Amino acid sequence: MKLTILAFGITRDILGASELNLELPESARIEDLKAELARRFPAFANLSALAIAVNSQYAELDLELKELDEVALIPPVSGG
Amino acid sequence: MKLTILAFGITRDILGASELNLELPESARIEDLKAELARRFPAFANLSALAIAVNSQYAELDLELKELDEVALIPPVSGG
Amino acid sequence: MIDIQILESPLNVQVCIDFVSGAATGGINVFVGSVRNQTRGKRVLYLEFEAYVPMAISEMRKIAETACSRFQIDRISIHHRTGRLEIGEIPVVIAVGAPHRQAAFEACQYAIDTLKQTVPIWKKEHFEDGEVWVAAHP
Amino acid sequence: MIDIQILESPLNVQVCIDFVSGAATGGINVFVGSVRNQTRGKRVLYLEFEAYVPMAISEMRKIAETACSRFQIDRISIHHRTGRLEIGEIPVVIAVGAPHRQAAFEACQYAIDTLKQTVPIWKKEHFEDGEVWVAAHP
Repeated sequence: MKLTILAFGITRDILGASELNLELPESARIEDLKAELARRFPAFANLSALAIAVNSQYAELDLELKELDEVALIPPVSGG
Repeated sequence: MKLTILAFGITRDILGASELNLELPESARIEDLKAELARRFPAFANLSALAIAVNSQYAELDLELKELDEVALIPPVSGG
Repeated sequence: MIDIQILESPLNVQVCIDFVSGAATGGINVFVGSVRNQTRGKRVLYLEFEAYVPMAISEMRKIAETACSRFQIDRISIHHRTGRLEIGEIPVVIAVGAPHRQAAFEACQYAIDTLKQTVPIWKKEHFEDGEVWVAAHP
Repeated sequence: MIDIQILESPLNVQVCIDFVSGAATGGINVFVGSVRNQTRGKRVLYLEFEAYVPMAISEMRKIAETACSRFQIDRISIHHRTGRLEIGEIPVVIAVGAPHRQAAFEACQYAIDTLKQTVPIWKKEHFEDGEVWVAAHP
Protein backbone atom coordinates (compact mmCIF):
# COMPACT_ATOMS: atom_id res chain seq x y z
CA MET A 1 0.00 0.00 0.00
CA LYS A 2 1.00 3.60 -0.53
CA LEU A 3 1.38 5.78 2.55
CA THR A 4 2.07 9.48 2.88
CA ILE A 5 4.06 10.18 6.01
CA LEU A 6 4.08 13.63 7.63
CA ALA A 7 7.34 14.70 9.24
CA PHE A 8 7.89 17.34 11.92
CA GLY A 9 10.80 18.88 13.77
CA ILE A 10 14.06 17.04 13.34
CA THR A 11 12.43 14.26 11.32
CA ARG A 12 11.56 16.83 8.67
CA ASP A 13 15.23 17.87 8.58
CA ILE A 14 16.33 14.22 8.27
CA LEU A 15 13.88 13.55 5.43
CA GLY A 16 14.64 16.89 3.81
CA ALA A 17 10.89 17.27 3.29
CA SER A 18 7.71 17.55 5.30
CA GLU A 19 6.12 14.60 3.54
CA LEU A 20 7.38 11.23 2.41
CA ASN A 21 5.62 8.79 0.10
CA LEU A 22 6.31 5.22 1.12
CA GLU A 23 5.31 1.87 -0.31
CA LEU A 24 4.69 -0.76 2.38
CA PRO A 25 3.30 -4.31 2.18
CA GLU A 26 -0.42 -4.75 2.93
CA SER A 27 -1.15 -5.00 6.68
CA ALA A 28 2.23 -3.59 7.60
CA ARG A 29 2.46 -2.53 11.22
CA ILE A 30 4.02 0.47 12.90
CA GLU A 31 7.13 -1.60 13.68
CA ASP A 32 7.50 -2.37 9.94
CA LEU A 33 7.24 1.33 9.13
CA LYS A 34 9.91 2.14 11.72
CA ALA A 35 12.21 -0.55 10.33
CA GLU A 36 11.78 0.78 6.79
CA LEU A 37 12.51 4.33 7.94
CA ALA A 38 15.61 3.18 9.86
CA ARG A 39 16.85 1.38 6.75
CA ARG A 40 16.39 4.36 4.48
CA PHE A 41 17.43 7.09 6.94
CA PRO A 42 20.24 5.94 9.26
CA ALA A 43 20.10 9.33 11.07
CA PHE A 44 16.90 8.18 12.80
CA ALA A 45 19.11 5.93 14.95
CA ASN A 46 20.53 9.06 16.63
CA LEU A 47 17.20 10.32 17.91
CA SER A 48 16.40 9.94 21.62
CA ALA A 49 13.00 8.53 20.63
CA LEU A 50 10.58 8.36 17.73
CA ALA A 51 6.85 7.94 18.12
CA ILE A 52 4.39 7.40 15.27
CA ALA A 53 0.94 8.92 15.21
CA VAL A 54 -1.91 7.46 13.17
CA ASN A 55 -4.91 9.71 12.60
CA SER A 56 -3.65 12.12 15.29
CA GLN A 57 -3.26 9.45 17.98
CA TYR A 58 -0.07 7.92 19.34
CA ALA A 59 0.15 4.41 17.85
CA GLU A 60 1.40 1.20 19.42
CA LEU A 61 4.09 -0.81 17.57
CA ASP A 62 1.67 -3.59 16.61
CA LEU A 63 -0.97 -1.35 15.08
CA GLU A 64 -1.79 -2.32 11.48
CA LEU A 65 -1.61 0.51 8.98
CA LYS A 66 -4.31 1.20 6.41
CA GLU A 67 -3.85 3.09 3.16
CA LEU A 68 -6.02 6.08 4.11
CA ASP A 69 -4.39 6.58 7.51
CA GLU A 70 -2.77 9.91 8.24
CA VAL A 71 0.63 8.84 9.54
CA ALA A 72 3.04 11.25 11.21
CA LEU A 73 6.54 11.02 12.64
CA ILE A 74 6.68 12.40 16.19
CA PRO A 75 10.23 13.01 17.40
CA PRO A 76 10.64 13.97 21.10
CA VAL A 77 8.27 16.85 21.77
CA SER A 78 9.48 20.11 23.32
CA GLY A 79 6.53 22.45 23.50
CA GLY A 80 5.60 24.69 26.42
CA MET B 1 0.72 55.16 80.40
CA LYS B 2 -1.73 56.20 77.72
CA LEU B 3 -2.08 53.95 74.69
CA THR B 4 -4.09 54.38 71.54
CA ILE B 5 -5.24 51.04 70.19
CA LEU B 6 -6.22 50.57 66.56
CA ALA B 7 -9.03 48.13 65.87
CA PHE B 8 -9.86 46.29 62.65
CA GLY B 9 -12.49 43.92 61.35
CA ILE B 10 -14.69 42.45 64.04
CA THR B 11 -12.71 44.12 66.84
CA ARG B 12 -13.75 47.48 65.44
CA ASP B 13 -17.37 46.35 65.58
CA ILE B 14 -16.93 45.17 69.20
CA LEU B 15 -15.30 48.43 70.23
CA GLY B 16 -17.80 50.46 68.20
CA ALA B 17 -14.84 52.55 67.05
CA SER B 18 -11.63 52.18 65.07
CA GLU B 19 -9.52 53.55 67.95
CA LEU B 20 -9.57 53.09 71.68
CA ASN B 21 -7.69 55.17 74.25
CA LEU B 22 -6.53 53.01 77.13
CA GLU B 23 -4.70 53.77 80.38
CA LEU B 24 -2.34 50.95 81.40
CA PRO B 25 0.27 50.71 84.19
CA GLU B 26 3.90 51.45 83.22
CA SER B 27 5.71 48.43 81.74
CA ALA B 28 2.44 46.65 81.06
CA ARG B 29 2.81 43.69 78.75
CA ILE B 30 0.70 42.39 75.89
CA GLU B 31 -0.93 39.87 78.23
CA ASP B 32 -1.99 42.76 80.51
CA LEU B 33 -3.49 44.59 77.56
CA LYS B 34 -5.42 41.46 76.53
CA ALA B 35 -6.70 40.98 80.09
CA GLU B 36 -7.87 44.60 80.25
CA LEU B 37 -9.64 44.29 76.89
CA ALA B 38 -11.32 41.02 77.97
CA ARG B 39 -12.52 42.73 81.16
CA ARG B 40 -13.99 45.71 79.33
CA PHE B 41 -15.30 43.89 76.25
CA PRO B 42 -16.64 40.41 77.09
CA ALA B 43 -17.41 39.84 73.36
CA PHE B 44 -13.67 39.31 72.75
CA ALA B 45 -14.07 35.93 74.47
CA ASN B 46 -16.13 34.75 71.46
CA LEU B 47 -13.38 35.34 68.90
CA SER B 48 -11.51 32.35 67.50
CA ALA B 49 -8.25 34.20 68.19
CA LEU B 50 -6.89 37.68 68.84
CA ALA B 51 -3.35 38.75 68.04
CA ILE B 52 -1.81 42.08 68.97
CA ALA B 53 0.55 43.97 66.71
CA VAL B 54 3.04 46.51 68.00
CA ASN B 55 4.56 48.85 65.44
CA SER B 56 3.23 46.67 62.61
CA GLN B 57 4.75 43.43 63.95
CA TYR B 58 2.98 40.52 65.62
CA ALA B 59 3.83 40.77 69.34
CA GLU B 60 4.49 38.00 71.87
CA LEU B 61 2.48 37.95 75.09
CA ASP B 62 5.45 39.01 77.23
CA LEU B 63 6.40 42.07 75.16
CA GLU B 64 6.49 45.26 77.24
CA LEU B 65 4.48 48.13 75.85
CA LYS B 66 5.81 51.67 75.55
CA GLU B 67 3.73 54.82 75.35
CA LEU B 68 4.65 55.69 71.75
CA ASP B 69 4.00 52.22 70.38
CA GLU B 70 1.43 51.82 67.64
CA VAL B 71 -0.72 49.01 68.98
CA ALA B 72 -3.34 47.22 66.87
CA LEU B 73 -5.88 44.49 67.47
CA ILE B 74 -5.59 41.73 64.87
CA PRO B 75 -8.58 39.38 64.82
CA PRO B 76 -8.31 36.25 62.61
CA VAL B 77 -7.24 37.43 59.17
CA SER B 78 -9.18 36.48 56.04
CA GLY B 79 -7.48 38.17 53.11
CA GLY B 80 -6.77 36.63 49.72
CA MET C 1 12.68 42.19 42.61
CA ILE C 2 9.63 42.64 44.78
CA ASP C 3 6.44 44.57 44.08
CA ILE C 4 3.88 44.92 46.90
CA GLN C 5 0.72 46.96 46.55
CA ILE C 6 -2.57 47.47 48.34
CA LEU C 7 -5.05 49.19 46.07
CA GLU C 8 -8.61 50.45 46.28
CA SER C 9 -9.10 50.24 42.52
CA PRO C 10 -9.50 47.06 40.41
CA LEU C 11 -6.37 44.92 40.17
CA ASN C 12 -4.64 44.48 36.82
CA VAL C 13 -3.22 40.97 36.37
CA GLN C 14 -1.12 42.02 33.38
CA VAL C 15 0.70 44.65 35.46
CA CYS C 16 1.80 41.91 37.88
CA ILE C 17 2.84 39.59 35.04
CA ASP C 18 4.82 42.37 33.37
CA PHE C 19 6.65 43.07 36.62
CA VAL C 20 7.83 39.46 36.97
CA SER C 21 8.80 39.02 33.30
CA GLY C 22 12.43 39.35 32.34
CA ALA C 23 14.91 38.02 29.81
CA ALA C 24 16.01 35.28 32.23
CA THR C 25 12.45 34.27 33.11
CA GLY C 26 11.44 30.83 31.89
CA GLY C 27 8.15 30.39 33.69
CA ILE C 28 5.60 32.55 35.45
CA ASN C 29 2.97 31.31 37.84
CA VAL C 30 0.06 33.52 38.74
CA PHE C 31 -2.65 33.17 41.33
CA VAL C 32 -5.76 35.27 40.84
CA GLY C 33 -8.38 35.32 43.56
CA SER C 34 -12.00 35.71 42.52
CA VAL C 35 -15.08 36.62 44.56
CA ARG C 36 -17.44 33.64 44.57
CA ASN C 37 -21.20 33.92 44.46
CA GLN C 38 -21.62 31.58 47.41
CA THR C 39 -19.89 30.32 50.51
CA ARG C 40 -20.84 27.21 52.46
CA GLY C 41 -23.93 27.00 50.26
CA LYS C 42 -25.13 30.53 51.06
CA ARG C 43 -25.55 33.19 48.40
CA VAL C 44 -23.03 36.04 48.68
CA LEU C 45 -24.06 39.52 47.49
CA TYR C 46 -20.67 41.20 47.72
CA LEU C 47 -17.55 41.35 49.90
CA GLU C 48 -15.75 44.09 51.75
CA PHE C 49 -12.02 43.93 52.42
CA GLU C 50 -10.34 46.00 55.07
CA ALA C 51 -6.58 46.19 55.64
CA TYR C 52 -4.26 47.47 58.33
CA VAL C 53 -2.24 48.90 55.50
CA PRO C 54 1.28 49.52 56.88
CA MET C 55 1.39 46.13 58.61
CA ALA C 56 -0.22 44.36 55.66
CA ILE C 57 2.48 45.75 53.37
CA SER C 58 5.15 44.72 55.85
CA GLU C 59 3.78 41.16 56.08
CA MET C 60 3.37 40.89 52.30
CA ARG C 61 6.98 42.01 51.91
CA LYS C 62 8.12 39.34 54.39
CA ILE C 63 6.29 36.71 52.33
CA ALA C 64 7.95 37.96 49.14
CA GLU C 65 11.41 38.01 50.72
CA THR C 66 10.98 34.52 52.16
CA ALA C 67 9.74 33.26 48.80
CA CYS C 68 12.82 34.70 47.07
CA SER C 69 15.21 33.14 49.58
CA ARG C 70 13.46 29.77 49.85
CA PHE C 71 12.75 29.12 46.16
CA GLN C 72 14.78 29.73 43.01
CA ILE C 73 12.77 32.74 41.94
CA ASP C 74 13.73 36.20 40.66
CA ARG C 75 10.64 38.29 40.85
CA ILE C 76 7.39 38.41 42.75
CA SER C 77 4.46 40.78 42.65
CA ILE C 78 1.67 40.74 45.25
CA HIS C 79 -1.30 43.06 44.86
CA HIS C 80 -4.28 43.06 47.22
CA ARG C 81 -7.41 45.09 46.85
CA THR C 82 -9.53 46.70 49.59
CA GLY C 83 -13.05 48.09 49.72
CA ARG C 84 -16.23 46.66 48.25
CA LEU C 85 -15.84 43.87 45.67
CA GLU C 86 -18.63 42.43 43.57
CA ILE C 87 -18.96 38.78 42.48
CA GLY C 88 -16.20 37.93 39.97
CA GLU C 89 -13.92 40.77 41.02
CA ILE C 90 -10.33 40.13 42.05
CA PRO C 91 -9.21 40.55 45.67
CA VAL C 92 -5.63 39.35 45.16
CA VAL C 93 -3.06 38.71 42.45
CA ILE C 94 0.27 36.99 43.06
CA ALA C 95 2.69 36.60 40.16
CA VAL C 96 6.05 34.84 40.40
CA GLY C 97 8.72 34.71 37.71
CA ALA C 98 11.54 32.16 37.79
CA PRO C 99 14.10 30.62 35.48
CA HIS C 100 12.30 27.27 35.86
CA ARG C 101 8.60 26.71 36.31
CA GLN C 102 8.58 24.39 39.31
CA ALA C 103 10.01 27.10 41.58
CA ALA C 104 7.42 29.57 40.31
CA PHE C 105 4.56 27.18 41.15
CA GLU C 106 5.94 26.42 44.62
CA ALA C 107 6.68 30.04 45.50
CA CYS C 108 3.25 31.20 44.33
CA GLN C 109 1.51 28.52 46.37
CA TYR C 110 3.62 29.39 49.41
CA ALA C 111 2.80 33.07 48.98
CA ILE C 112 -1.00 32.71 48.79
CA ASP C 113 -1.10 30.11 51.59
CA THR C 114 0.95 32.36 53.88
CA LEU C 115 -0.87 35.55 52.90
CA LYS C 116 -4.12 33.98 54.05
CA GLN C 117 -2.54 33.14 57.42
CA THR C 118 -0.52 36.22 58.31
CA VAL C 119 -1.46 39.36 56.38
CA PRO C 120 -3.78 41.65 58.37
CA ILE C 121 -6.61 41.94 55.88
CA TRP C 122 -10.20 41.12 56.77
CA LYS C 123 -13.08 40.03 54.61
CA LYS C 124 -16.72 40.68 55.41
CA GLU C 125 -19.28 38.62 53.52
CA HIS C 126 -22.58 40.33 52.80
CA PHE C 127 -25.62 38.07 52.46
CA GLU C 128 -29.26 38.82 51.84
CA ASP C 129 -29.98 38.38 55.54
CA GLY C 130 -26.88 39.84 57.14
CA GLU C 131 -23.11 40.01 57.13
CA VAL C 132 -20.21 38.22 58.76
CA TRP C 133 -16.49 38.77 59.30
CA VAL C 134 -14.95 35.61 57.87
CA ALA C 135 -13.09 33.38 60.38
CA ALA C 136 -13.77 35.73 63.30
CA HIS C 137 -15.67 33.13 65.31
CA PRO C 138 -14.87 29.46 65.89
CA MET D 1 -15.58 24.44 29.96
CA ILE D 2 -12.50 23.90 27.81
CA ASP D 3 -10.73 26.35 25.52
CA ILE D 4 -7.87 25.04 23.36
CA GLN D 5 -6.06 27.18 20.83
CA ILE D 6 -2.89 27.11 18.74
CA LEU D 7 -2.09 30.57 17.48
CA GLU D 8 0.55 32.18 15.29
CA SER D 9 0.00 35.60 16.86
CA PRO D 10 1.07 36.74 20.37
CA LEU D 11 -0.84 35.08 23.21
CA ASN D 12 -3.09 37.17 25.43
CA VAL D 13 -3.03 36.04 29.06
CA GLN D 14 -6.11 38.06 29.94
CA VAL D 15 -8.19 36.21 27.33
CA CYS D 16 -7.34 32.92 29.05
CA ILE D 17 -8.10 34.33 32.50
CA ASP D 18 -11.42 35.74 31.31
CA PHE D 19 -12.38 32.35 29.90
CA VAL D 20 -11.83 30.57 33.23
CA SER D 21 -13.50 33.25 35.37
CA GLY D 22 -17.06 32.69 36.49
CA ALA D 23 -19.38 33.51 39.35
CA ALA D 24 -18.53 30.22 41.08
CA THR D 25 -14.78 30.63 40.60
CA GLY D 26 -12.84 31.17 43.83
CA GLY D 27 -9.28 30.83 42.55
CA ILE D 28 -7.49 30.93 39.23
CA ASN D 29 -4.02 29.58 38.61
CA VAL D 30 -2.17 30.59 35.50
CA PHE D 31 1.07 29.33 34.01
CA VAL D 32 2.76 31.62 31.50
CA GLY D 33 5.80 30.35 29.63
CA SER D 34 8.47 32.85 28.69
CA VAL D 35 11.35 32.56 26.19
CA ARG D 36 14.61 32.71 28.15
CA ASN D 37 17.75 34.42 26.86
CA GLN D 38 19.91 31.39 27.60
CA THR D 39 19.79 27.62 27.92
CA ARG D 40 22.43 25.47 29.57
CA GLY D 41 24.59 28.61 29.78
CA LYS D 42 24.40 29.35 26.05
CA ARG D 43 22.92 32.56 24.70
CA VAL D 44 19.65 32.09 22.80
CA LEU D 45 18.79 34.49 19.96
CA TYR D 46 15.22 33.34 19.36
CA LEU D 47 13.06 30.22 19.23
CA GLU D 48 10.88 28.62 16.61
CA PHE D 49 7.89 26.46 17.51
CA GLU D 50 6.32 24.02 15.10
CA ALA D 51 3.14 22.05 15.77
CA TYR D 52 1.35 19.10 14.22
CA VAL D 53 -1.79 21.14 14.68
CA PRO D 54 -4.72 18.67 14.58
CA MET D 55 -2.93 16.19 16.85
CA ALA D 56 -1.64 18.94 19.16
CA ILE D 57 -5.17 20.20 19.63
CA SER D 58 -6.39 16.67 20.25
CA GLU D 59 -3.67 16.05 22.88
CA MET D 60 -4.26 19.43 24.53
CA ARG D 61 -7.96 18.61 24.74
CA LYS D 62 -7.15 15.25 26.38
CA ILE D 63 -5.08 17.07 28.99
CA ALA D 64 -7.91 19.51 29.65
CA GLU D 65 -10.49 16.73 29.94
CA THR D 66 -8.29 14.70 32.26
CA ALA D 67 -7.64 17.79 34.39
CA CYS D 68 -11.38 18.43 34.69
CA SER D 69 -12.11 14.85 35.71
CA ARG D 70 -9.12 14.41 38.04
CA PHE D 71 -9.27 17.73 39.91
CA GLN D 72 -12.18 19.81 41.23
CA ILE D 73 -11.96 22.40 38.46
CA ASP D 74 -14.58 24.05 36.25
CA ARG D 75 -12.71 25.73 33.48
CA ILE D 76 -9.40 25.43 31.69
CA SER D 77 -7.86 27.37 28.84
CA ILE D 78 -4.69 26.22 27.05
CA HIS D 79 -3.16 28.42 24.34
CA HIS D 80 0.09 27.58 22.55
CA ARG D 81 1.86 29.74 20.04
CA THR D 82 3.79 28.66 16.95
CA GLY D 83 6.32 30.35 14.70
CA ARG D 84 9.26 32.56 15.65
CA LEU D 85 9.35 33.87 19.23
CA GLU D 86 11.77 36.46 20.55
CA ILE D 87 13.24 36.54 24.08
CA GLY D 88 10.52 37.37 26.62
CA GLU D 89 7.65 36.31 24.36
CA ILE D 90 5.09 33.77 25.51
CA PRO D 91 4.94 30.26 23.99
CA VAL D 92 2.20 28.92 26.26
CA VAL D 93 -0.54 30.05 28.62
CA ILE D 94 -2.56 27.69 30.81
CA ALA D 95 -5.30 29.12 33.00
CA VAL D 96 -7.43 27.05 35.37
CA GLY D 97 -10.44 28.26 37.33
CA ALA D 98 -11.81 26.35 40.31
CA PRO D 99 -14.07 26.90 43.30
CA HIS D 100 -11.01 26.40 45.55
CA ARG D 101 -7.45 27.36 44.83
CA GLN D 102 -5.63 24.11 45.62
CA ALA D 103 -7.36 22.30 42.76
CA ALA D 104 -6.48 25.14 40.38
CA PHE D 105 -2.78 24.93 41.31
CA GLU D 106 -2.70 21.14 40.96
CA ALA D 107 -4.57 21.06 37.66
CA CYS D 108 -2.40 23.80 36.16
CA GLN D 109 0.79 22.01 37.19
CA TYR D 110 -0.56 18.73 35.79
CA ALA D 111 -1.48 20.44 32.52
CA ILE D 112 1.89 22.07 31.84
CA ASP D 113 3.85 18.97 32.94
CA THR D 114 1.79 16.75 30.64
CA LEU D 115 1.77 19.20 27.75
CA LYS D 116 5.56 19.10 27.74
CA GLN D 117 5.47 15.30 27.54
CA THR D 118 2.70 14.54 25.07
CA VAL D 119 1.70 17.45 22.85
CA PRO D 120 3.31 17.30 19.39
CA ILE D 121 4.97 20.70 19.36
CA TRP D 122 8.67 21.16 18.71
CA LYS D 123 11.03 23.94 19.71
CA LYS D 124 14.14 24.89 17.80
CA GLU D 125 16.68 27.02 19.65
CA HIS D 126 18.65 29.45 17.53
CA PHE D 127 22.12 30.37 18.80
CA GLU D 128 24.81 32.63 17.36
CA ASP D 129 26.64 29.56 16.05
CA GLY D 130 23.80 27.29 14.98
CA GLU D 131 20.47 25.82 15.92
CA VAL D 132 19.13 22.72 17.61
CA TRP D 133 15.81 20.89 17.96
CA VAL D 134 15.36 20.64 21.71
CA ALA D 135 15.38 17.08 23.17
CA ALA D 136 15.80 15.45 19.75
CA HIS D 137 19.08 13.77 20.64
CA PRO D 138 20.05 11.94 23.83
